[in-house]
Amino acid sequence: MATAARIDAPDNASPLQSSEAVVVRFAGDSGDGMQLTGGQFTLSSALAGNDFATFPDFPAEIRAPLGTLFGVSAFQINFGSTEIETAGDAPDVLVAMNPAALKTNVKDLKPGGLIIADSGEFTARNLAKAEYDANPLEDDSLGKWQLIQFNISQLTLDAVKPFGLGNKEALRCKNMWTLGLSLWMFDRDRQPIIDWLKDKFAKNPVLADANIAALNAGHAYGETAEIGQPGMVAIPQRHVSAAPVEPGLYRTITGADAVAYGLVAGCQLADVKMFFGGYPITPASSILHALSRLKEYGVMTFQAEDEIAAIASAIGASYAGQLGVTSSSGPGIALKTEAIGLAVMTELPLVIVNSQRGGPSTGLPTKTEQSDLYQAVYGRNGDTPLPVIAARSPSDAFDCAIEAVRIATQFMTPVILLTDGYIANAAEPWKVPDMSTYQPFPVTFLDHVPEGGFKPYGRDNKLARPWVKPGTPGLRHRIGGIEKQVDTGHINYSPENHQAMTDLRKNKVDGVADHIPYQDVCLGTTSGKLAIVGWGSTFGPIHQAVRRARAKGMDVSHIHLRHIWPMPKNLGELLKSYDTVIVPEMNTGQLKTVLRDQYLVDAKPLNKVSGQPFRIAEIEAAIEEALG
Amino acid sequence: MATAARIDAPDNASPLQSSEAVVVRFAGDSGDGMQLTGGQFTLSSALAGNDFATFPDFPAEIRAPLGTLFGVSAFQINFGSTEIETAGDAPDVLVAMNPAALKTNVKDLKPGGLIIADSGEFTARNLAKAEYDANPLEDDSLGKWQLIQFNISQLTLDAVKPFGLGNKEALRCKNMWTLGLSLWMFDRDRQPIIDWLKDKFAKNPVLADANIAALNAGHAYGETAEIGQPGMVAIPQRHVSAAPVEPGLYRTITGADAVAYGLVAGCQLADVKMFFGGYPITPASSILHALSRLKEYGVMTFQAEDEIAAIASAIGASYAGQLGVTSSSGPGIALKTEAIGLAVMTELPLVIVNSQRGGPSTGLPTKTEQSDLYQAVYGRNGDTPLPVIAARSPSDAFDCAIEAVRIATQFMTPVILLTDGYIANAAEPWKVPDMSTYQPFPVTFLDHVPEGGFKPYGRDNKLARPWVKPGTPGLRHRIGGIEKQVDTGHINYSPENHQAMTDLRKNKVDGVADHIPYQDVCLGTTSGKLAIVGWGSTFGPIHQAVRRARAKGMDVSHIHLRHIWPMPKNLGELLKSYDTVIVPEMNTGQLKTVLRDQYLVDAKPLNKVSGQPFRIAEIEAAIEEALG
Amino acid sequence: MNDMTPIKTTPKDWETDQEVRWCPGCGDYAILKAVQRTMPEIGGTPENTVFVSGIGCSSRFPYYMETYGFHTIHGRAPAVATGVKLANPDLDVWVISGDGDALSIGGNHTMHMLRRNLDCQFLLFNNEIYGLTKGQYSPTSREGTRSPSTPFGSVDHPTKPCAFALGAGARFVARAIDVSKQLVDVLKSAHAHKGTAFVEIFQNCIVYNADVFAGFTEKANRDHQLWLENGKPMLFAGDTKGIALDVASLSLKVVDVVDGNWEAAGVLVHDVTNRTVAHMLVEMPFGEFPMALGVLYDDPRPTFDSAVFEQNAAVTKGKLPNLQKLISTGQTWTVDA
Amino acid sequence: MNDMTPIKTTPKDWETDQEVRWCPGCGDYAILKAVQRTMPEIGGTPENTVFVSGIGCSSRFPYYMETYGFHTIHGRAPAVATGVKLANPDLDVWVISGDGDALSIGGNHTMHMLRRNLDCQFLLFNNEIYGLTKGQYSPTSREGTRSPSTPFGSVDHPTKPCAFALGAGARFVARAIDVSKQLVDVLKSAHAHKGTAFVEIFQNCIVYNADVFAGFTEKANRDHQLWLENGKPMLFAGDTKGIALDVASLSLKVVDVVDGNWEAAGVLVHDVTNRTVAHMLVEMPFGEFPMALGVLYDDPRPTFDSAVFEQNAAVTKGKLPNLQKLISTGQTWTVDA
Ligand SMILES: Cc1ncc(C[n+]2csc(CCOP(=O)(O)OP(=O)(O)O)c2C)c(N)n1
Ligand SMILES: Cc1ncc(C[n+]2csc(CCOP(=O)(O)OP(=O)(O)O)c2C)c(N)n1
Ligand code: SF4
Ligand code: SF4
Ligand SMILES: [Mg+2]
Ligand SMILES: [Mg+2]
Repeated sequence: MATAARIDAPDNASPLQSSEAVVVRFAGDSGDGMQLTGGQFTLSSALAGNDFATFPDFPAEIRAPLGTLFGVSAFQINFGSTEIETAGDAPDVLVAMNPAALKTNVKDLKPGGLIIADSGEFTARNLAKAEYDANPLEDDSLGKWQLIQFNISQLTLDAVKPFGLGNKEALRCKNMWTLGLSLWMFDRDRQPIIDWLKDKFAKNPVLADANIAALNAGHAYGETAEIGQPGMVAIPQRHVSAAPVEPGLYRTITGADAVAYGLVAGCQLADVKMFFGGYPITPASSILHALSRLKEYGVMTFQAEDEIAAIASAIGASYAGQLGVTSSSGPGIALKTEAIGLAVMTELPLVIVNSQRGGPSTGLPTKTEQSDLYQAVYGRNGDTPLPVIAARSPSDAFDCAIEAVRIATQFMTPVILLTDGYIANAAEPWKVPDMSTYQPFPVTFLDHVPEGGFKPYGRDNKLARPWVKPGTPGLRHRIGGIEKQVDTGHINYSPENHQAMTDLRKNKVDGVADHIPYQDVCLGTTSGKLAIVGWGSTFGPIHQAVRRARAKGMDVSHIHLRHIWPMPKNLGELLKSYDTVIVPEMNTGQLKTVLRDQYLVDAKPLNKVSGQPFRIAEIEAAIEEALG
Repeated sequence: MATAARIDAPDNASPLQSSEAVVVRFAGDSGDGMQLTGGQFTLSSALAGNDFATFPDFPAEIRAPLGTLFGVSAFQINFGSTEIETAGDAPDVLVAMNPAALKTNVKDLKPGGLIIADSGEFTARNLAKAEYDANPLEDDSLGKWQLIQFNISQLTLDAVKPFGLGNKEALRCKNMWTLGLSLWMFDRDRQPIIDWLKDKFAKNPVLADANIAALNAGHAYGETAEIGQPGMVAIPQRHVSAAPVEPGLYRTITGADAVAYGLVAGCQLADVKMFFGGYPITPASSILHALSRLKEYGVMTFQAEDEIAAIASAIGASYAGQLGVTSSSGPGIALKTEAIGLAVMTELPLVIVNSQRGGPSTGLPTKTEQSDLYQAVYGRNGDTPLPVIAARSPSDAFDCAIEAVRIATQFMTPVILLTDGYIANAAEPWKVPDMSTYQPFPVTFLDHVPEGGFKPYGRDNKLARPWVKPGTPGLRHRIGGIEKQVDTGHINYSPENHQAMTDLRKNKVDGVADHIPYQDVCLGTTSGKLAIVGWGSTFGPIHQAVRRARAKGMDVSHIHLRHIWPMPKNLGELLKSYDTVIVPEMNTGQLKTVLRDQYLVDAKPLNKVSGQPFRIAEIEAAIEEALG
Repeated sequence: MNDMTPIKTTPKDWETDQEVRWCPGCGDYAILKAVQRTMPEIGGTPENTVFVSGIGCSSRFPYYMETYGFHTIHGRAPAVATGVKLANPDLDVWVISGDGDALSIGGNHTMHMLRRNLDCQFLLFNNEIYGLTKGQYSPTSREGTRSPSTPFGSVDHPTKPCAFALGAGARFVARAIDVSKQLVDVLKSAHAHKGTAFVEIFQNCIVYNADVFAGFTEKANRDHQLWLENGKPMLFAGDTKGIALDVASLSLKVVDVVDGNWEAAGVLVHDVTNRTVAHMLVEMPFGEFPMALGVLYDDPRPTFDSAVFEQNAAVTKGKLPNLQKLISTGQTWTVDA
Repeated sequence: MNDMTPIKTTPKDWETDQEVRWCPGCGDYAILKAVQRTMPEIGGTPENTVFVSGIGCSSRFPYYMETYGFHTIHGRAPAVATGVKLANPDLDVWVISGDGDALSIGGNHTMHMLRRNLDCQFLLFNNEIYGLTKGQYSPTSREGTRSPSTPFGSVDHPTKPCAFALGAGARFVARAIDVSKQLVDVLKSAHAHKGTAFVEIFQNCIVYNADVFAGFTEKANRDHQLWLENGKPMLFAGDTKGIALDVASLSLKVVDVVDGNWEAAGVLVHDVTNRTVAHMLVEMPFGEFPMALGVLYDDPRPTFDSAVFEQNAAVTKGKLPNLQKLISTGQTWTVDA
């Protein structure tokens, strides 16, 4: 009958017994609300005290047709009782809400892993859409995994019948049924989710009750199945104990929010208002969205007609005395490069955030990549140096944004902050920092003629020129993109002056290195056989891989760069102290170029350009090959 | 009296006795027609069989006010009886038509060099404009040079009186008077200039006669002064004998014309029509100008609304079956980078010419620089490789343009061709090539369904995809900037496919190295103590410096790159065969980065970023320092 | 449009094997069908037809047309199309763009294509929103539009696409609705026009901007549609209302038409070549006025491509290319052996 | 414009010590003088005034004004000015641009500044040529313009700057001549208008496009100037001719005015708020018609900056920023020691 469940298990033990961390992937149609399910499961993991990392993976299409392969939306969470830095390689559990979800995700599942499938969706029509000739739930094609299937759709309909919803609406509660079951499987408290549902559907209590009913039904199913009802099969249950994390207030945060908050924090520490000029582009738009709600923090957001106008308006705002900020992804940054040159020439503070996506050209807008490092460091006409920093994780993006604001305002220079699609979208737990512990770096606008006279292109000890607000009496001046005369800032075409200004611009940016911390080794020793040098969102997989390798006794260390340009002053020496240096990047070897140029170290690239983050195993393999 | 002349000479001998090459600089107000004078003097040098190189240096302003320092226009020529590769370092002779011209140029003059000044222009007003407190012709501030002064203005007026021109028009003949004198000084034939004047002023014979009279008067002045007329002082005369150059037909050519002709030649060899989409920008505009006159060569030029439209239209034309070409300078290229990514993704042939100017931003539009190499090699979002080649001289630009067309059409890829302001504007003698000696490389448009079916992203043995003209039956297909599926070219977001396509794009461009010549050593030995590695317009000064150093017995060789990306396959080995490698660049060290990254050779930068070409002496000094 | 010997095709011949990937219920589907129905009627040949688009949901269009197609980059379709047409004038070029693609980032190229009057059809899918990037407001969004980037409502005045087009020098301006049966006829008129035919199509983005056009597209609101026809009186609401001119203020007004006697009511007769009226029609504030639909303005003048080719022909007439000669001219001299 | 307590300045106070570097005889000099004469009359204060320009000969302007100034990059001045004004609304912002800067590469930004109606003065120096790059034709160059890039004459239809501005939604459109004495008055009206005041100034490029405007600027041709004044009849040629409306064709026509009796001739009275007439005036073909000069259209509506600040005020009312609280919200939980 409709609610019959079957379990086909290989001999090997349940996947949930083993390790102290578990990886679960929820996969379904874009309409099935998998991101929501994942998000709530994440919250409950957090409340259970687990450490975790997540990876949402949604389709490029806004709303792909129902049941299609390209319409599958997935959310993966890795949670455990130890430190977690990645969303995990292969899932232990795959929840597949339809054939397409199974087809596109099952190949990633660990051997012996658990599949939970909604048999109700495995109709001829859906199987065809998923390009299955036969029903995989019926044949033994899933033999090497554990399969638990039951008609979640039907069970959900039964559960919510009392509320008299339409069929479509009723089925929308499927994801809560699934969540309920998942909560049971991992011995989680339902209450927070119930509160959240009540709050979410405050305007529509019936929907709230229906969803809660589905949630409870899913949970109950686990329980009753356990005590062995006819036609029901026990579902493995597992408690993952809390991870030993620092006490304090935590929250989940995505990179996009972290950047937005970090920029606000930076502007408060710098005591300037923020002007954000943006133009929507995936995956950068969410920063614009987040900031547009923060007007009371002195943030003005302007959606410009294009990326060029976005950065141009930000430059105008910086000239007018606010911190101009702009944000985009690769193709949009490309359009901004001419204007970035103007900001370098006029020496105005500016923060440019690039949420990298898969390239080249339009590329893979919803996938993640690190292939804009060349563009950030080298991608301008002329000798046009500027500082570049990169965030390693969603929470790290907060401090990186503050750092970008600090450098931009202290050195009167545009700064590029690199994040990527993974960081922007992924959520991770974040110990909310105590803002009072941050050192302010207030800007001082020049508001009077200093003795010796006013020099628009005069310099302080950091080689920064003065920042003057138009409207200030006595300090009227004109700036522009033509070469400036030393001190006066007047137009000047003389060879000596151009050489002098070129050197000044270079020395100013090089000098940033005197005001950033030395490069540390985040795991391992300051010398040895092998160093894995990374930047950006490869942090998680590298860190885990190095930890595992070290656990096996291998001499390998992990170095992760925040400051891509200029680089920390000790980096050259540090790298030379290892026999081998491997640089894993989600590009064809871009940081590698900078390192080899700067230090002549034989940095070996480890490249992956598939739009997917590295797997821990891929880096482990490289370590073993290098040391074995 | 008005035509009195005075000569103040230091004891050292006349500058014109010495070397087998002479450097003359004509300097005057932008209105004085110095570029014309220089051009005609160049022609006569050519006809005299001298080898030569020239360097025009005009003000940034369209028409700066009369007599101002920034309004000075200069033209330098280096001609001799031996091979000449640069316009020369310090002039032997400076012709100064007014105080401003003297002020801005005299400091470059060789000690003991000859100044010829038009005393008639050294009025209080002009002296003030040139910021002279005293008349330098009167005090001894010019002591360390030879000074010959006379009232050229007056002498010209006298000479052209018979033709009853207005004073302004009459004075316009000054430059011809000066040219006449110069022709006498170097024992040159006047006839070709006379013919040229007749031709130039065919519509206005009076002007022709007046100018010819001025020319003759200048020449006569030299003669009569020599045989010692009262109040006239002998002017040194000097015959520079012909240089041993290959026999054949020669012409002067600027880099801009050479690029235009080379593109036309390339398209003929490829048997395709050319579509040129451009937007004016100094110093690139002249290529647009030259091509716009060549419609009968199957060239269509389109002045677009901006640089983005210019390249976009060129890409459209390439899709439609013509070779799309676009051209700009740094700031304009910056705007094109997003579209260049589209050309890489759609694998369409495209030639992008960058006539580099002083940067960053608007920078120094009329000055020369090499600071867009980073932009060319690395300046795009995503992993977006494309071939880059660089011309070393005006005449070399012809062959480089052909090479760019060859690579673009044979490999279905955008190609960047780098020239610079110096190459674009400078004129040098060019032995007109025999086009029948060039190997054609005709493109074949796919016009039928090949067996195995039509694959828009199928590959030939060079990994190039087929080029199909819209309008061809049976081969309809759609392309775009989203990642393409291997072979089919359909949209595809899968990780495996993105990795495969990324590798394909990289391998295709790397593969170009199999179809370019090995790197040669243009002067010196294939191994040794020191190699000077250059690219672009630094060729001349490097070559001369290396020649001089070798003449002094030093172990130094000159390697000059045409192929910046990919690099010749033997380059790494070649560079490693020298103890020291120095890379002189008119930037802060950009090729240096590529060499160090690619080959881990300790390439030492020698940088000059002043908007001026290297002096031979600067490179000689670096050689001596490295070897001494 | 261009002149080809028409061949017989069916709408099916214009469909590709590619899965259409718009949201279920998106107005783009209806437009796709309408275009595929139009092509046979204009006697188009698939291999001589090119669809060029920018980036946006709408710009996915070319993948679904069994013709040549180029899905370019955001905002640049008009420029790419210019190159395509100049390089290969026999092609029938259609440009597909969205309100963001054509009027935000691409405004400059749209303007210059219209100014030059390149011979092509320009279809603007106006859904008053950025669909593909998940719903930010666009330059055509009404004031107060709440969107992810304007949580408190947009404050800038929207642009009027057809007014912009006229200001840019457009010689053909038309309007239609994604699902309206008249769309095919409008597209045929656009194709019949030599020069850039600017067609604004009101397209329903069911996900991010559902029903913004309901005010005149809903069955109940059909009376707010003014379908213009050349030579016909400007009547709407079942011919019970018409558009007349207030001569004093030189502006339009709505008048009641009593038992069909529109002359009496002073209703204007639509003249597609009257630019002044066109200006007034495209600027009619909706609500107080109906929405003007159909061909609003159609007054051809020489196209850019024809001018280019005429000049090329004239200039090159009798000139034979001789590269060897070309490079041998200028300041030349001979060095003998 | 903006509201500041006017202070007394003289034109001299607005001159910088920088050497002016335009060609001798360039029309830019006259415009510079006119602007410097205007500033005292509008009671501007140098330190509260900002001149923002793009790239071109005209865009050198800011260097010569003793105010704050920003010589930006080609075509982007309107966007930079938007940032300046939004960041510091007390500033009186003037944008200086050329026909290439504003209408070729910068067309999109010009359009959106006009659409949003940013409060500033936008001065378009129209010399119908690219001056700084040595004379290539521009989007305003007449058909057949021979230039280095069009040796056989340009073939594309020129854009009409004021028509473009109206299409983009401009609420103030005026025209003047570099050397005309009326320029100061036009600039004062522009400054008095709240919102983007679009002023097209015919500027003579003596080097690359000398005398293109001679047809109406030369002494002998003054009769071809139609200076418009609000509420005054549209008379020209010493009041012997006027502009009237042909109601049938809804177009303008030139009529003779016999001994000053312009009513009889049906001469129109200029109403700066009449958009329809504005459309017709900016599109009048010169030759058959005179050149319409002065304030063609002036009908203010809310500015972008005012709307932005009103919304900011409304939205932030009573909200106190609390960063610690902000970052502590969302999905939170506490881990106890
Ligand atoms: C250079 C660049 N900037 C921004 C984007 C992101 N983007 C893609 S489509 C789009 C706007 C889509 O709106 P519209 O043109 O109206 O098309 P629709 O999706 O509504 O059909 C934007 C901003 C991009 N792809 N490229
Ligand atoms: C990005 C970029 N493209 C092109 C140029 C070259 N450029 C400078 S000014 C100009 C046009 C000048 O014409 P206009 O705007 O009419 O100003 P005018 O010189 O006539 O006053 C051009 C094409 C540039 N500086 N930057
Ligand atoms: S987002 Fe809107 S426009 Fe885009 S496909 Fe979906 S419904 Fe259509
Ligand atoms: S080129 Fe023309 S516009 Fe430029 S300064 Fe000279 S005269 Fe004026
Ligand atoms: Mg849209
Ligand atoms: Mg101009």
